[in-house]
Amino acid sequence: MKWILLVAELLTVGSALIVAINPNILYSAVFLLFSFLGVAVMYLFAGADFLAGVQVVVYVGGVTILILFAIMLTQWLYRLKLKDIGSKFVVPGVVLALGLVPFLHRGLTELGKMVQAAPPEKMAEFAGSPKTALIGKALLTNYLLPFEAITILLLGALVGAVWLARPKA
Amino acid sequence: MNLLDFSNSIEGYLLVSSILLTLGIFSVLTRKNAIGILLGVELILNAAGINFVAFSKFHLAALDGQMVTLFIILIAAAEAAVALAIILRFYRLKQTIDADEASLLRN
Amino acid sequence: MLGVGALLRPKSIPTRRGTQAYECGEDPIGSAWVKFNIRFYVVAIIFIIFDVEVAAVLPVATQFKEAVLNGGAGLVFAELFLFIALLILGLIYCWVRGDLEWVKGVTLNAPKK
Amino acid sequence: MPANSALFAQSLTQWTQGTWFASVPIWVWALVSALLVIYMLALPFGGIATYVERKIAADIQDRIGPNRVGPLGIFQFAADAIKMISKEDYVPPGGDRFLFNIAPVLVVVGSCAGFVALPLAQYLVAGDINIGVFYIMAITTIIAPGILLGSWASENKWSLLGGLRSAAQIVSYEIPVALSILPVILISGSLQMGEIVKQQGWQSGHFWNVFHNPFTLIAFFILFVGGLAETNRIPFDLPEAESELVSGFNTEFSGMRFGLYALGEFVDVFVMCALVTTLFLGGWQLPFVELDKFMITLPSGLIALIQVGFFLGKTFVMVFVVMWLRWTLPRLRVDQLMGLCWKGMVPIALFNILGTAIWMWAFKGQSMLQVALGLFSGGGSSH
Repeated sequence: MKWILLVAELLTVGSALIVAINPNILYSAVFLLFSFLGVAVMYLFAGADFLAGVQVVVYVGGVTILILFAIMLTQWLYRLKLKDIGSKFVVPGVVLALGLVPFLHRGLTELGKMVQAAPPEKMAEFAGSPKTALIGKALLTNYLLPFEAITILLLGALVGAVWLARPKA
Repeated sequence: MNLLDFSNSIEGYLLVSSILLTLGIFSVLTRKNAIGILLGVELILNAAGINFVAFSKFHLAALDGQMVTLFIILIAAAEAAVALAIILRFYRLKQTIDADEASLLRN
Repeated sequence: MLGVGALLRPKSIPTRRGTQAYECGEDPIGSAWVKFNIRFYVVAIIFIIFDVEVAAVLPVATQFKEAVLNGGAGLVFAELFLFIALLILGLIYCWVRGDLEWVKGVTLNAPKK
Repeated sequence: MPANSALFAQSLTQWTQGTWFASVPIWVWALVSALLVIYMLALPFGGIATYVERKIAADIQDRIGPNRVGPLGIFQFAADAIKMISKEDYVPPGGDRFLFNIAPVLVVVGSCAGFVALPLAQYLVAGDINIGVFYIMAITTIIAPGILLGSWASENKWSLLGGLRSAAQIVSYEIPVALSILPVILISGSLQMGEIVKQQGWQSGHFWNVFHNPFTLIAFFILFVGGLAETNRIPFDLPEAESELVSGFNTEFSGMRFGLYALGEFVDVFVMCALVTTLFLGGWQLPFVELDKFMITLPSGLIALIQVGFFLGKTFVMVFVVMWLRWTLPRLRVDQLMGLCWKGMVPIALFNILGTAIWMWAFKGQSMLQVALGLFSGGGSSH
């Protein structure tokens, strides 16, 4: 089963690479979809079954559709006007991205040492247990306030986004 | 088998997430297209989510990381909706979504 | 995971392509780029917010039965009620402002200049 | 239930120990079983559904329908399949080849993957995932990007317009569908399909969820109509409205690619009907019979067979209704479509959730039947 995780990780990284460097914005959006799917599988393997579902529902079913609509609304049909790579920040972008690598490598190795790994049996138990009910309980106790705040924020986002996108009468 | 074990440990998750973060930042900086910048932001948010989920399992073996990721995903959706609405508004105004053209405030 | 394997087979069989490209007879594509209705996008926004709210409330909903049987249903009910109230508020806003009317669509950006 | 399936798996591994089965890694089995699910269930269903649909159409229109290939034309679907496979694989020259290839795959994957979580019988589920309902809701959302990309890639105005309409429609109707699944989750307190079906048994006094309370009855109809719209079936088939858009998003698709779209649609219809059956019509539960009593006397294989029979029977009744509607109802207009969804079904579905929650709270989670029986037996002595 570990193979599937490895494949998902490769899918995530490879698709993200294409998202970053492909000049065609539509292809970027499509590969972003695959990247999301790979991340969902990774969540599954980390014992986050409900989150994997949320990831697919929200990102694949929602955000991707939204992005595709926006691309199709703003591009000339079949002629993607913007050959996309190459803003003013190309050089800083490349430099910053390359410069991040050693830091990230350092952080990675250090963090790997710093993590006080949970005891394996506890980890296995955690990974195997269904999370939906637990998340529900948490949303009703410790995380009640953030949850309500976010639902209200979503309402605000709805009103704002619809107001912004509405065609002028 | 070594690679497989690696991929199932926290280092695998951290590696993937850091690569996503790097690619996301790269994408944000190099894209001219405003939607392309949004794609980069989504990558960065996913990187953060992977980190939280990974630490939730490997470090604490508790739920808190997953809760944070849940909130990240929820907010990311709202962010995408609003950002794309702004992009469409901008497009209606300027007939382009080239982010470098978004300099109305500069003058 | 499932489908890729399934797809390899039906597709590997019909690789026998016609010798020449099919003539593009019926629908000549002009340069007429369609600017379609921005209402598609407004609907997508309303959809994603509703979708996200439903996804967020699912785990709470699973707790309701247990709460009814073991006490403490008030809190869960309040949370569900707030969820429904917020969705209805959003829906009413869009309804009143006419975002749900499909017909009077204005095409985005007829090029004026 | 998990204990039981674990037991089953254990006995399976014991049985295979020492044979060559044991040396094959588990993911090969996973792949094989996945392919088996697709080839043994999805493909024949898609094929036979086209035949049945044509026959029903012919009956309703007082025609004969396919009658040449085999007795009663029953091998028509095989002939269709051979025709599709051997057809020219046409990609519009101005279109986008990569997206053109990948779009039908997304559609088929999205609809076939839903099969995995459907409980055919009590112990016959490909994967009784503990987020079952949510999984089906999630995985079927891949269909909309598939349709949208396919319509874009085929470089055809009508395709694009059809694809956009289709995506907007699928996306809109996902909301009433999701909202009318919520009452069931309130009642059963679980997302697991097997658990939801199990609670609808006669012996637990619940009966089917449709009859749990008045609101679930409404939710059932909303789910069915929403499913109809989500699968682009007839009263809601605007994306493929021939008179307006040639053939909609799949205009440029020919041969097996078109076949994949058609297959995806039929499989999606099946998954939707199976979902309705599972959530509201009791899945594999027999009406008015406590199957557990027979468990001792009947061999378990026979029990499973009966359960599968009932599940498929209920599902096919739903599928038949879907096909029947096709020749009965006229097509909606696009503004009516959106109006029906957002101004009709969504408010009603929200109201349903509230109603179900109040019912649950007021009657301690009992169904109508239990409440009535409680009244009948006098004075609420039991509760």
